[in-house]
Amino acid sequence: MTDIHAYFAELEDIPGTRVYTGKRAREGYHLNQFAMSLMKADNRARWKADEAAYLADWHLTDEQRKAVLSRDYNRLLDLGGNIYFLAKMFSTDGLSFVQAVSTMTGMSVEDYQAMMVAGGRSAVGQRSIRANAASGDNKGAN
Amino acid sequence: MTDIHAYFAELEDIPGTRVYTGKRAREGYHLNQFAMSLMKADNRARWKADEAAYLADWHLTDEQRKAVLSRDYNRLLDLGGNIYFLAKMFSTDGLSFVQAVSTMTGMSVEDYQAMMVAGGRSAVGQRSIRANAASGDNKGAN
Amino acid sequence: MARITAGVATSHIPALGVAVDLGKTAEAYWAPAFAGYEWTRAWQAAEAKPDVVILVFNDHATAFDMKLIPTFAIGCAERFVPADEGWGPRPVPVVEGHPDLAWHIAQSLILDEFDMTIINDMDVDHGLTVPLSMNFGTDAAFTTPAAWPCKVIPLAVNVVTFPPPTGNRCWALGEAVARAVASFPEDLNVQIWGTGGMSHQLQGPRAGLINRDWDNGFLDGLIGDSDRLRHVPHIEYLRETGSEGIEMVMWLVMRGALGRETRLLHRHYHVPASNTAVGHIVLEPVA
Amino acid sequence: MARITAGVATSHIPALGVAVDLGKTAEAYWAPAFAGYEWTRAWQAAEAKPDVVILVFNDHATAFDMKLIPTFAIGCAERFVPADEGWGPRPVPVVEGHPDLAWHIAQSLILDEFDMTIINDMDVDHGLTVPLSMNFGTDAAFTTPAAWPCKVIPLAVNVVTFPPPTGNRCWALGEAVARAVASFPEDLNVQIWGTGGMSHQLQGPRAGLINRDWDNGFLDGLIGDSDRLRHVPHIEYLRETGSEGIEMVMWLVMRGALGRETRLLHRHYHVPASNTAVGHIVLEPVA
Ligand SMILES: [Fe+3]
Ligand SMILES: [Fe+3]
Repeated sequence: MTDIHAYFAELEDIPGTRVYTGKRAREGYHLNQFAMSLMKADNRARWKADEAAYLADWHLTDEQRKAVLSRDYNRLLDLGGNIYFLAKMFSTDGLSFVQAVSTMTGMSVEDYQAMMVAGGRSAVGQRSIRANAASGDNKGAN
Repeated sequence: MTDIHAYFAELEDIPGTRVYTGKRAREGYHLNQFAMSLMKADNRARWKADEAAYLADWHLTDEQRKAVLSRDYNRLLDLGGNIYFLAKMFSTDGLSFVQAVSTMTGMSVEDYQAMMVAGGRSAVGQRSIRANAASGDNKGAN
Repeated sequence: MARITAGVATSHIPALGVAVDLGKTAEAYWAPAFAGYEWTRAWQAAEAKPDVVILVFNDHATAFDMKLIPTFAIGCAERFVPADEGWGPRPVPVVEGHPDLAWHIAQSLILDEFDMTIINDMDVDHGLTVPLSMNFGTDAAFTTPAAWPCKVIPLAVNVVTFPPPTGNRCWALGEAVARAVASFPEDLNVQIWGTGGMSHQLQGPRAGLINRDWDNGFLDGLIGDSDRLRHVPHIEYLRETGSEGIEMVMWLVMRGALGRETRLLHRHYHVPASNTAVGHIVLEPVA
Repeated sequence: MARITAGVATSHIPALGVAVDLGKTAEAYWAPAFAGYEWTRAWQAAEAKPDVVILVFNDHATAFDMKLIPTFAIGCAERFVPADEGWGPRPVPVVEGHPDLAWHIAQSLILDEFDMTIINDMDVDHGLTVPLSMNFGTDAAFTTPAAWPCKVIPLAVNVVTFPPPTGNRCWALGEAVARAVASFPEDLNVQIWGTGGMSHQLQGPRAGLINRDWDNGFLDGLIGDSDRLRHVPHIEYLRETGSEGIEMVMWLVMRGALGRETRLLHRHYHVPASNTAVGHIVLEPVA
């Protein structure tokens, strides 16, 4: 069978990517459950009225709370957020997936959309942090 | 692999026993979900205040409704009830498992308890409806 | 006897559903994505006419939150209501189940040593309803029909929390589904659909990744008698097609159910739809 | 490295929990049932001292209703609260989980092609708390300790809606759990418990069935290097030990996790407790 340690080590070797492993799911449990609560219209209304007050009901870490309030999605991924759960947040803000996702890439929405129309981001140089380091190619590392 | 048709046919061959198959689970879905609702104190209070009114909220068949109101547990097993769900009903009535179970055997609680202390019901003649029929032994058939 | 007559795979991109629901399928941006489904819609309506579709999909934090994560869950309910994913449910028909066949498959799979979760109540998200929109209806505007033309058995696979089931396990599940269908006594025309994919990454600095070559190689691998896709490790999907490209393991359930060899009926690939590559293939089993 | 040091099996009869909670364990009716656990309690406290127990049990329409029926579910939460089964929760400590090991096992099992449901929030019923009451505590009155002396990973098996997993699948799950534990880097003393059974039927005219010979043959079969129990079909449990005797398939998860051969440390059998035969065995793996 698969060596579980090797399996999870490899998942951390992809540039610019946070695979939603059990470790992240644990860290992000309350964060994702908070986001899920925004599926209900009543909760969305309370959230929009006073975000900080709404968050007080949820066991988030201070870092998670700060990243939620500032809509720092890359940071939220680092802190255990999963994109399908975080989507409840940016949908409530009226953002599409393209708009929200582009904020994580450091590109403007327009540039990101132009990249997609041109065929998307190439996998070249984006497959492995280790391989990039070995070849001296740092593009997209981490 | 197991022949599924033979597997389920055999489950129907045990005297005095209703195995909780998918078929029964479908038939008893709302019945069992109704019983489950009695896990909550508020629901128990409403149920005790007016059983028929409480049942009106649940999609039971007329036969199920009648068997619930008359506490006919063998009939409820025939109509898709599962004993762990039905237990919410008899617990709400203040009956123990021994008391409720004895009502299904046609024995008094005292006789049933005496049987258990004496070592319980023997499996002899209780294993197979078909085998009993073949041997002319009808004891406990069906 | 019930029999699996065809396999369909398709992306289940939510934006495609939105384009259908807002009547935008003919717009320049969307038209090429939808064009590739015209053959399929005509074939479904005129020729294929399934009685039941076993629809392999994943829930996207809709019916399941983080309290409970089933690896394989099969929907045995009478009906499944399109979910409110946060902006109201899609204006599409309720999905009618086939509880007789669904329970039969669930029970067969458990006897066949698959550790299924049985679901009797579930709202279904875009992962399930968008493929229905792409396959059914006959007019050029992709108008949603008043009712779906067949019953649907949802088969939900966890591809969100790692690890998802292995490709081998998905393929084996498909094989077991085919055995289960074959032992159902009623005469039913059953299709199996795999959904999700192709290349896409919705998160992080690498978002927007698309790998046209890999995706097309994957489509190639579904055709004929090769089983090489069965052994593709998760890490390869992630590196080559993006973190959400892992959804393609669900296509292997479909492929496994078609047996030793498949024949290609139709194929379509387009980039982009929103963040994603659109892939679609229609296969039939070679007896 | 974590290692499985012992296997314990025991009935999880709710009435035994009630006897503990009401201080009736010394009454004439109950004393012989409890007597057989005295050896185990002394051994657990003085010698065995597990860090973690993987506790295989079934939910009895408590945490799960008919909406969702997982075949195998593993509890990965920080803690599990004793459930209110309709007459208030048992007055026993909260059950502390071991999320690190639980997630590790869950993920290993999925990679090993078991289709686990991961649970992050679950109240636990008598199926889980009664075995804790029977194993832990040191005084003759079976007083419940202020806290359970170890962490617990609940592993819930569906044995209510047919079909449950096959005996072979349960045994194989145990083997896979052992592999998963062996690959956990921390040094932990882990036990695995199988619960439920023995003979009992709680429903219908045949209720009250007890089969002392079959039960004792089953206990015999757990000892040594035989794997004959692996292949006992469901129908045999039902015919011979009553409709609820099927719970014994959960003991096979424990047996499978102990490897090729076991050695008997302790054994106990008593009839009746309420409607049920009480069975209990303590085994260790033979390296
Ligand atoms: Fe998806
Ligand atoms: Fe039990």
